[in-house]
Amino acid sequence: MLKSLKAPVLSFLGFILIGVVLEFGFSAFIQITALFVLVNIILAMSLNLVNGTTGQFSLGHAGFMAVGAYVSAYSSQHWVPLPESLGFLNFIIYAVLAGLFAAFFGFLVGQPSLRLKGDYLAIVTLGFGEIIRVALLNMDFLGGARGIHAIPTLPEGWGLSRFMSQYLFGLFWTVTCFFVLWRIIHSSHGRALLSVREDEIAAEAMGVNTTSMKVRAFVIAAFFAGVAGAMSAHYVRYISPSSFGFLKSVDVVIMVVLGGMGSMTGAIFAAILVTLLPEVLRGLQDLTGVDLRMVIYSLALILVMILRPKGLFGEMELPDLWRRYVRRSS
Amino acid sequence: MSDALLEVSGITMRFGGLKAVDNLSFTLKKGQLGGLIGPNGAGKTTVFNMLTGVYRPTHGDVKLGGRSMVGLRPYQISHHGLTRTFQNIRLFKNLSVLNNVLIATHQHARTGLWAAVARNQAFRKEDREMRERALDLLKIFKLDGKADEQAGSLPYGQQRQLEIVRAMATQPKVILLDEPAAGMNHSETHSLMETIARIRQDFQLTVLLIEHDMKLVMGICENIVVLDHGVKIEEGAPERIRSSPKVIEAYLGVEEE
Amino acid sequence: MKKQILAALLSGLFVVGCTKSGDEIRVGEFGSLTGNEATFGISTNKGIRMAIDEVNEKGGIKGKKIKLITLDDQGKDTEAVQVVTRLITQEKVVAVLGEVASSRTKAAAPIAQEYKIPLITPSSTNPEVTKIGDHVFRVCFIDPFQGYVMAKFASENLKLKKVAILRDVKNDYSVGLADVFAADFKKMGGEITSDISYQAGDVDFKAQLTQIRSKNPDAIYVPGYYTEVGLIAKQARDLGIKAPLMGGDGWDSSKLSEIGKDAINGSYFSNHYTSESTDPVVQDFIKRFKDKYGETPDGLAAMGYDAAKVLITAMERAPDLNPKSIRDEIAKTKDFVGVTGKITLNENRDAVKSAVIVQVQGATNKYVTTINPTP
Amino acid sequence: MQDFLQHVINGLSLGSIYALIALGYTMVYGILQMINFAHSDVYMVGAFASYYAAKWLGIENQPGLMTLATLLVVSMLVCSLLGLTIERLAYRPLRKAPKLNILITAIGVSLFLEYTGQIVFGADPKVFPEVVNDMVLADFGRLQLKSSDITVLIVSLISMVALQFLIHRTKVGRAMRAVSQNAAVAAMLGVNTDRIIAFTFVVGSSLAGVGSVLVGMKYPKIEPLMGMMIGLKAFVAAVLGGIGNITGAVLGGLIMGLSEEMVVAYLSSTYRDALAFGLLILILLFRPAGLLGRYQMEKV
Repeated sequence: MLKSLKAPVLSFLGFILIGVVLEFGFSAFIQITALFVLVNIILAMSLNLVNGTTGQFSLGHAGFMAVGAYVSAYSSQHWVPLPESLGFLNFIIYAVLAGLFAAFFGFLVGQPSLRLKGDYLAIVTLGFGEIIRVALLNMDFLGGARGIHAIPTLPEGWGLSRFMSQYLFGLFWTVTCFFVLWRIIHSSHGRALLSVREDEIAAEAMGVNTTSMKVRAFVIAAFFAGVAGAMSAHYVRYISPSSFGFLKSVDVVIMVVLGGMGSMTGAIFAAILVTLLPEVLRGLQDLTGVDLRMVIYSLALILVMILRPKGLFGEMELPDLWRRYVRRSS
Repeated sequence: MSDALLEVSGITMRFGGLKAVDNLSFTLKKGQLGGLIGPNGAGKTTVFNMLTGVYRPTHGDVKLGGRSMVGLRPYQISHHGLTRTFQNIRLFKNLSVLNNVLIATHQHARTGLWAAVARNQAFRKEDREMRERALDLLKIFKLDGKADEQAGSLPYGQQRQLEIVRAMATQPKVILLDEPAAGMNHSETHSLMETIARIRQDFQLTVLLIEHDMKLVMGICENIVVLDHGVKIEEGAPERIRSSPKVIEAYLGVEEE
Repeated sequence: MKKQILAALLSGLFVVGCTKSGDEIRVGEFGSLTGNEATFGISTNKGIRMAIDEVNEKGGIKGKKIKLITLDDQGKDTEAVQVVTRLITQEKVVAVLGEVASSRTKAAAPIAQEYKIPLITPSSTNPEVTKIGDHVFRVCFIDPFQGYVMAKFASENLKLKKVAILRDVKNDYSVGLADVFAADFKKMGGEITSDISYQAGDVDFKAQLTQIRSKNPDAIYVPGYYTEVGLIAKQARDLGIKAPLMGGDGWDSSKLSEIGKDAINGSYFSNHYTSESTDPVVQDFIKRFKDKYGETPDGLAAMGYDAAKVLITAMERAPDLNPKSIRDEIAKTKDFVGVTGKITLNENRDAVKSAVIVQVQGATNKYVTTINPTP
Repeated sequence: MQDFLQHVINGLSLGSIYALIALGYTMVYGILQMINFAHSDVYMVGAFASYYAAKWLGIENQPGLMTLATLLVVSMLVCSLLGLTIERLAYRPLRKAPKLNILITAIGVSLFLEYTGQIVFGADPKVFPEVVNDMVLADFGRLQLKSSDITVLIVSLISMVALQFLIHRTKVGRAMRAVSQNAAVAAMLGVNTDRIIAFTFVVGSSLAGVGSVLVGMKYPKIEPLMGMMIGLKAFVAAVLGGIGNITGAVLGGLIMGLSEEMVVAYLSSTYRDALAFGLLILILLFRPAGLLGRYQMEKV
């Protein structure tokens, strides 16, 4: 058991360096953006499991994120399981709770995916996302349209500043999500998911229970989307139904498609790019005085789809790219 | 009846008004090599689809080893040991040859999702075994050299063979081959006949074959069922089929009086 | 490890530094200069800029000129959070002015509170805004008072018995006002015939209005923003509803009569100020505003001006210009003579002020009466 | 009872606008099997085109049939041009690309139009000119029959009848139907598929142009993001009726308009958007091809 924990722990420690660099080198505005990068990486990796690996096109990922965000926000305001000193672990519990709730909704949304394909499934998942948003809009105990304010954030403690504890919390989940998904995809279960994408009828004939595979993909992806929702709730400390609308789902789909369908490292790279692009362009906004961010973002999207339909990484992961492009040239 | 492995009794498939298959019955004994022939559009592939659960027969029953398969999902039927190849090849084109076979062995994987995430002993052992078994199967058709190539990039003949290997990887009792020799030249068909004989013997497999190549069918099938417009018009050993007037008429049509 | 390469790329991208010059006082402002409620942000900005330009012309404060940094939150809550974080942590402002809409102020105020930077909202009337922390102030009245004002006007001045409510569920401001109005109007013996909701951004209200019409109320209280109220008025008249509409300071925009046309005529709304007041301070402000911008100031411009003036006078009184002492001075604001009336900040940092009731007559809003806060 | 009739009128009028826009979605999907997400923003541009045209021609407050006709023509022209350009630049290069890439491109075009619109037209709401002098045609007690509602119904009816005539009675219509059945075979039989596809975009976009003038008339507040929600609902209506099926789109649109009106009237207005999608999910679960669509069994 221990041998298998080596890689995740090592990469977790490795990335703490980035946190330290951010802590001392940069302003809070850049730190918040870095936290959002972690949130989007988890969203992109988890959606990649559904859209990329299993070939089921979901346009409702923000719905699961919303469920996670609300569950974590509400529970953190009303229930403190562990004493103050272990405050950090409280948030892990809230995030797991958020993930489980979102996973349940993933199970629900998974059902229609058994009968519908392609565009129809995309529209139904979009519908689910919107229904979750409107349901939240009508729940007054969750603040209705006005959302929840002053959501508690990660406590300082053990010599860590607020940002560091937020960063570690996010990093913990990013590394966990990465290794869980990476190992599932590179196992027999992962191959079964790929077979559903390739040819459902052949997969079923070869003994793959395609329905349970699809539902499983939705449930796992929804769990991590819920966790990402919980993270963003505690980072922004204010959530409202409108921040989890249809456009948020589109953002995540764009990360998956831009990165390359089925490529996890592609999704990570695209998630970083898509999160940073608007912030980098914000500088441009001061020059031109006009907010060109979204115009450039949507134009870039169209051009990538036409020039590089396979996405930046295609179906390959970073190591394959490394072998193919870097080694050959050296 | 007792040693009949596959019993098909009175299965009918109705699409709206059209009866694609009408009240078909036949049996297949353990280890036997059966043939299912008939002119184009006779309903042969529809029969295969009914046996494997893709279509649910409008009525009639299909028993495998005494258990009824009607109403079960294709993957459940595959777990019971009945597998197939497809008339137009349905390989997982973008995946590697090895992965195509490994997917078929997934149903026998014991280790669960958590084992995969934890990468524990049991998971690594089973993963190794699955790969070895898959490579052994590939060796039969000498495809093990191309294990890492994309299935879609193989030449046509080898893609056909890979589909058979993939079907065998589900550790079936009965294997349904849907026109395996389609598009093959003479020597390829000959080596296919040898391979089918060998896998029947090595793996005690029962085989049901849809084929247009009469030389192949008459050569290796022990019992042949002839379908025409969804109705069984003849059944029996190859000699009986070769001489039966009804079969000739169905294939060659009746001379103008 | 591949993950490390990516993360290194992430931090490498960030070589952003900003220069800090010592000889100016950096004041931040955030508002919706684009998006649905763009006119709110633009009017408030004009009021604030005027106040700051005037003080800079007179040599600024303690020999330093004020540099106003205005960022647009596009009318989105999450954007407001990002923008205020940038103002405080990157632009290093000593005080923040803003936001008209209560929901966006509530989203951004915790950040100002956390970094101990004083924030003055010119016109967020939702009571919870100032509860966020001791660094959050407002120079306008709060919804409990504004709701009470319209309830009092409806029952005592207009002698109405049956009023329907049509509230915008998407905004704290509207929900807050509607609740208070319903409670106060019932206390004054009135009856709420129906309480139906819509969402900011909707365009079709015929279904709700048809339901309201079935109870034929004497008036309809619509405490929403001008963007929807114009359409609601038009569709109400389409359905033959003659009853006048009533609302709050969210109506205060030239676009209201543009969209509503004559359907909105005769309707009343409560506001911070009216350009017809004969008070010389108000008339002088209007003249200077017209000279500078060529248009008469609306309530939000006046509130923006007053908010900036309260900040400026506090900075003049403060011993030094760091946020802590500015905050303490703002808290001591007492009987400040503003364009929108005398401003005194009570212990929960709200302003205790009177409100005016105006009636829409085409493009102008006729002054009807003033309602003072109960002592 | 009069209230119920009033709701029916409101619902039909709202529904016919959904139908007009849904027709655009259904025609493009029928021909290219793609969801043209940008369709709702073509509709938005149509509204702004009429707004600026009215200002420029100085017919801003001269309501009447002439104004209605001019604005309709202007809007249809601008929308058709825009539809053509989008098809030519964004969709044609992707003719062979996987479905998902086309969908993302369509979303990209939609976002591009929305955000450029915010910069070019300005984000604050604008007031649509008066198109038809809005007087009460008939007045049964509380039941108000407004000229604007009637105009919407009449204009939509004319457009749908014209479309039906075009599709089923003309050579171009036959070619369009052929291409939607099987583009490859149609091409072999001498149909210039690219031109027919472009023509479909023209027809679809001009219907959206009609829709935008009607909406501008009924709800005179226009802003760059106005297409988003109405676009989603019109698409749901198209899927409801059976995507690709012309009459289905009209039926879906009317059902959507009526049910939305009834829900807001008798349930609560905040469930308005959820209804649209709830209806869609129910329909798709029980009739995966929509009400009038035909369900193609996947051949094994």
